[in-house]
Amino acid sequence: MKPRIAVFKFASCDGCQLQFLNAEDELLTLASLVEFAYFTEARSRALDGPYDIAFVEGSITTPDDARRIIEVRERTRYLVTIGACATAGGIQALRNWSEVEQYKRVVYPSPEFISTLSTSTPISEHVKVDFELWGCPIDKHQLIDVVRSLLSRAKPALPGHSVCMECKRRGNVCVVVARGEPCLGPVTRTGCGALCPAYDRGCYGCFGPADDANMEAFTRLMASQGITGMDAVRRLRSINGYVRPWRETADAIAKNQNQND
Amino acid sequence: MNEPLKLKKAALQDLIDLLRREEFKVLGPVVREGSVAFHEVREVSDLPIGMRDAQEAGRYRLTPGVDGEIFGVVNGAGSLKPFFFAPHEILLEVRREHRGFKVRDATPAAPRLALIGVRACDLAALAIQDRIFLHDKFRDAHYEARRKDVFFVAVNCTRSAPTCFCVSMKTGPEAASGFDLAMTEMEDGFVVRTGSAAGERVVSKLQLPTAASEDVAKARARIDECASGMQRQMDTSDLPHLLYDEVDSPRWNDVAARCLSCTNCTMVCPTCFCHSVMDVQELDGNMSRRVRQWDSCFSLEHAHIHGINFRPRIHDRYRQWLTHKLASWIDQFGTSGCVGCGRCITWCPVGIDLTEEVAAIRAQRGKH
Amino acid sequence: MTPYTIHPARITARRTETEGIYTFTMRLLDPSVRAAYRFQAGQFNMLYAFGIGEVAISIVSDPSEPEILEHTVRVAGRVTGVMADWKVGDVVGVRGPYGNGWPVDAARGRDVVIVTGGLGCAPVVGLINYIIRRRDEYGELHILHGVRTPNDLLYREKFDEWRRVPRTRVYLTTDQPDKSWHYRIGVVTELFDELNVAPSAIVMMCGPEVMMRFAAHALLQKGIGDDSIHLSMERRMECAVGLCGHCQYREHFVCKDGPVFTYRTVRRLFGVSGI
Amino acid sequence: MPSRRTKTRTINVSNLARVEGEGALHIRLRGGEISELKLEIFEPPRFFEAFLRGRDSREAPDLNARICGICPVAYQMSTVHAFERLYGITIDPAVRALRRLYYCGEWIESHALHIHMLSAPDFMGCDSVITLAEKDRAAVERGLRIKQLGNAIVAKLGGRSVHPVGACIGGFTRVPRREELAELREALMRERDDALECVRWVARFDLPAVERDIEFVSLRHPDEYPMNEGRIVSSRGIDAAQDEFDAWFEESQVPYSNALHSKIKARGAYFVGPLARINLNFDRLGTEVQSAARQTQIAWPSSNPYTSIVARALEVLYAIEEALRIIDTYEPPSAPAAKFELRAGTGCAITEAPRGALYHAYETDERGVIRSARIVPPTSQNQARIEADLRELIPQLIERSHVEATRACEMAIRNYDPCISCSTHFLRLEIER
Ligand SMILES: Cc1cc2nc3c(=O)[nH]c(=O)nc-3n(C[C@H](O)[C@H](O)[C@H](O)COP(=O)(O)OP(=O)(O)OC[C@H]3O[C@@H](n4cnc5c(N)ncnc54)[C@H](O)[C@@H]3O)c2cc1C
Ligand code: SF4
Ligand code: SF4
Ligand code: SF4
Repeated sequence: MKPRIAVFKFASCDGCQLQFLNAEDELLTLASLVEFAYFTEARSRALDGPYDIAFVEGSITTPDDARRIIEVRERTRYLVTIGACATAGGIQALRNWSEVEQYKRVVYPSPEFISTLSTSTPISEHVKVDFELWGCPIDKHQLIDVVRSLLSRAKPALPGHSVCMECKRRGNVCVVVARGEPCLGPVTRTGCGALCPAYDRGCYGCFGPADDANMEAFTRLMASQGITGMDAVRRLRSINGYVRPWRETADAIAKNQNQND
Repeated sequence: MNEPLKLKKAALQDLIDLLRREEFKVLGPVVREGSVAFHEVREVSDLPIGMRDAQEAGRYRLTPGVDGEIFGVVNGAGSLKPFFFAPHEILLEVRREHRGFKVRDATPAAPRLALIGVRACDLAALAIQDRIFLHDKFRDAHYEARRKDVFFVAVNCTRSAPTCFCVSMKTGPEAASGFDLAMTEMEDGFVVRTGSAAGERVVSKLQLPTAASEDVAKARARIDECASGMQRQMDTSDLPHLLYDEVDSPRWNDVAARCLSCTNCTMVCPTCFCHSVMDVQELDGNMSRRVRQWDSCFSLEHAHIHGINFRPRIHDRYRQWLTHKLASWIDQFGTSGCVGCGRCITWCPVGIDLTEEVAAIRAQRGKH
Repeated sequence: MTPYTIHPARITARRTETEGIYTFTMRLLDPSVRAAYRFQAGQFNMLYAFGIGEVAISIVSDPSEPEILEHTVRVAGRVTGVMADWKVGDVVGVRGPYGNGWPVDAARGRDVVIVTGGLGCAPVVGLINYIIRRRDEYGELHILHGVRTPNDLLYREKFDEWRRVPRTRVYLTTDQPDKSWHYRIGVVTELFDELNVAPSAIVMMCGPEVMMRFAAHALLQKGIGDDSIHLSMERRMECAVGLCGHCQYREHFVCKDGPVFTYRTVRRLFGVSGI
Repeated sequence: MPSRRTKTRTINVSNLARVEGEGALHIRLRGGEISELKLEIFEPPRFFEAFLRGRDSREAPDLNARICGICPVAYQMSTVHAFERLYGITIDPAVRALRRLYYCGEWIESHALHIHMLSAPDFMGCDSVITLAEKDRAAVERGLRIKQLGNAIVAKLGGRSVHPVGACIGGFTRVPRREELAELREALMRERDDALECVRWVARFDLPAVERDIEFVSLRHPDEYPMNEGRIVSSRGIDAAQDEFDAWFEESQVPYSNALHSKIKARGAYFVGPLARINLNFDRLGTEVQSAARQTQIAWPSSNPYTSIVARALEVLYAIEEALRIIDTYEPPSAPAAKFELRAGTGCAITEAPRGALYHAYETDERGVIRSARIVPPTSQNQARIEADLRELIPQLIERSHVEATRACEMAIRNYDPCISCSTHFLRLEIER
């Protein structure tokens, strides 16, 4: 029997699950190898499980979703988070530093009808996650590699070093050194193919923190480029801002800033 | 033979044309993204004429230079390394067949390269990579295929960047070997020497005149001046022992606090050779490629084995890098792993400078 | 042909040693590659699982019959995890042999001490078998093995079998005994109290570096020279031909200068963390 | 509560499939009357308009892209144009052309996705593109090729197709060399034929023949088919500048739900998207596309919402032709992006997202930090219209089986290609009283 794959969505933009459909060259092959048992963006029929692999997109922001992810976990053999929302809480985790009630008032005239949690949290804060795919959005090739590995009954190989290595392999010139651009590359996880420097700009961290990022040294590098205080906080508190060690570094800078004010 | 010749500036185009006619792909320093790297050159005007580079630890800028000077930019982020040791390449293709599989070597498409504007340190670095990939127990067929039949036009340095220290490493500023032609730039042209039969053939086709003795003397003086004026130095005396003995130097912690472990220094270094080997399958599971790509001892995965990481701290990884470069490389390959090009200094985003680190380790030797 | 070229081999037998440890016998498919293939005790091959990757695995079969390749694999991670599914008849990849092997020639006529620790150290299995098959050519054989818990003792029957071989002694110990344990208790170095060997003995070790460091100390105390103590080192390996750089141990490449080193060679490095 | 006297029926579509984002539809009928209509949006709010406050305006193009993974270019384009007005930036004509190209890429990608993967299975009686491929592999492969081209165009300018990184206020971070753009030419030529074939294919679908009384709204530009610029026009006479959006449109709460619906003041529901654009800009399509449109046997302007799928296919063809034109006349700009000074001010912009007009409005302080942000996505504008369509459709479904009724409702919703992820504004609809 073909392995049964499910794709679930929580709070997200759909961009990560879209990468399945963006794999134009592989899509029909994929469909011949697996059964999409649940993938509402692509298929009307929805089966209840159990699933061999569940790809989970999106973060947990409502009480319902906090319950739903537990059900998903129970019906799933391998649970793989796809993207910054599911893996790190996503851009919507910016609410975690604010009053969500105030956020509701900003957006909705009748905030009392909004049912939402005060935080946006990654899936791993709710259930056990087997593999994490970083990125906002995830990289299509990494996604295909993970599917292929799991079909071959092998653990996926997901590197955790910084963007810089891929950047130089690609023949980019370092934007920090040659142009003084701020760049999160040295502390950001590889996976995107070093896109931003190839497009003449600094990395803004959409693949989350690299393993063993030296945040103290990086904070000093930012400061040497004139990025201090809330400017530095904003750089770290973005798409993957809720994940350590970026969260801790930004919180520490923010705290310092408040004390100085 | 080997008498210095003169190539007028205007005739540099003839050299390029001749090489192109002989079916070389001619590469030279070309401005890209705020730096120079070796790219295809068809016209002399593709070269960074009238430009110079301003380099310091952690900073690189191209600046207006001297009018008409063709090789005013000393070097950029791109070394020769990617042309022979590719950043990313397919080594094998393995295809499923019946109950087994069939393996095919993927031979690289290697264009015939002519490289102009190559510096002494670049050639020295290439000789080191040759030592690693060609003269060891195992020869690397892909490197070998790319390395064959390359034509090198070296340029002797008459100006150094503040990050250069080739004099300390005895690799420059004058190209000693490994070139077909070596040129020294003057206001009106180049003093040219040949370094190989292929170089001889080329100059005879160009019918270059003999250089005037004043020109030859002036060229010599320029190179000497460059050497004596070099701003950076590294004391290499007793080098393997210094680093071997100072395995516990407090400086390792000091530099580890500054180092981002980003791998930039190893990526731009013209001699670093570490690479990872991966097998990447197509989705249908019938075909797999063995891929190799540049790796670095600064990545956490580099020293990871199942259940243990031998170099978990940045302290360990920086020490590995510096010790390998300057010390254990000598035991392994009979030569230092550093040619003094200064790239790792310039292109380190936080400006860590190995000459300074070595000096500090030396200064604290045995005192802790 | 690049040094990375893989040679297909067919699995002819599979044996489960214990949960998670399997021994595969295999035969190279290409007759000319097979005919040219020679190895020494202690050398290793890079074994390839289609599409997944390659890992270093010691050859445990007998060098005098180079057409038969036997490998004992312990399931650890991505690649070895897939190897657990290998069946008789499957075609897998082999390249090698690599590394320097055990000093079986230098050991001839001498007492041999074999020290291992941790989870079943496959490389020494081949070595012990090698000596036992040529029992007359060697002196006393002492096999010392330390495990953390009795469950980690993976080849209980093998040790019992070796115990019965003439002029062979087996010493077992554990840190955390249970009721089933009727050997010694304590770390492996404590076994050296019992060990009675001539200073001319040759030692071969394989296991965690801390264990080997303490063992080497104890053996030096017994007057064994630091160049008579041989240790098998482990470092990450991706090419096995000294090019990829991962297996560096300061100036050594474990793949081509090792994996077996004398204690004299690595003495200064042993015990420095982060090398 | 079901009544004993009258026949009660409920139609529950617990998961709206093949729309972007997650939603459900709940309808209760009593007799022939709708007693309940609940378009439930699971999509939890993500509060973009709230967290944008306090961010640097230069971050906004990257942050806003994350509103929607299917049309990030649209969010970037409305963002940059709004801030360019705010900062008084003039855009180099070459950059302007590249932005059109960028949008062409997204239209091609998004429309191809919708036509082949979301919508066509309905008409072919399949549950997904995967089963559709078993029936008509050639059509699916053609769709994938077209889609791939769209992605390639976006990636050429922005590095990747989802959340591309190249767009910034003032232009692009990097612009392609001529020869880099020319690399797209071959694929564009090939896909032009595919797009034409696709138009013929969808025109043969058995589209329900309905006529609806609809007010269509889109941008209109003096001499181009609208994308990034133009005035707001409607089929009932609106002709307004972009900054008059608030004078004509309002977001309100409808009595039976808590959702914000955008409506034309004093008139109500309206329709944005490809069908609105074609209806209002047929004369700007160029002769090739016009003739393809005429061959479909549909009378343009069309008041049948089901012809949206044909409008989409025609826009794919248009975007391919437009992309070819831009590539062939491209000269790189002198700088990838215009320089500008940050300042305090307000600015708004509407651009034509694949799904229709997308309105953004911002206010900044003197350091260029965002003080307020307002985003009105096309789906939110179409929502009242979707519900109006459902109200007209449902009485005809009473005698149909559940499966058929569900399918009919989903098809009606899919006409609008709703992108529920763009839920800057969506609420859960609750109808129980
Ligand atoms: C000389 C030598 C001989 C060996 N002999 C045997 C043997 O006979 N039987 C046996 O079971 N194991 C042996 N090993 C260990 C074996 O190579 C590892 O268990 C194996 O590489 C783990 O790979 P993995 O992909 O399953 O693990 P993962 O943890 O997923 O490792 C990923 C990658 O890291 C590298 N790696 C991880 N662990 C090691 C390691 N210990 N040594 C080298 N590279 C590693 C490999 O490239 C591997 O593919 C030997 C190792 C060496 C160096
Ligand atoms: S170590 Fe630094 S200075 Fe030495 S060769 Fe490498 S990059 Fe150049
Ligand atoms: S070990 Fe480090 S310093 Fe040595 S070659 Fe490899 S990357 Fe370079
Ligand atoms: S020395 Fe500099 S370039 Fe090298 S890893 Fe450390 S921070 Fe990066």
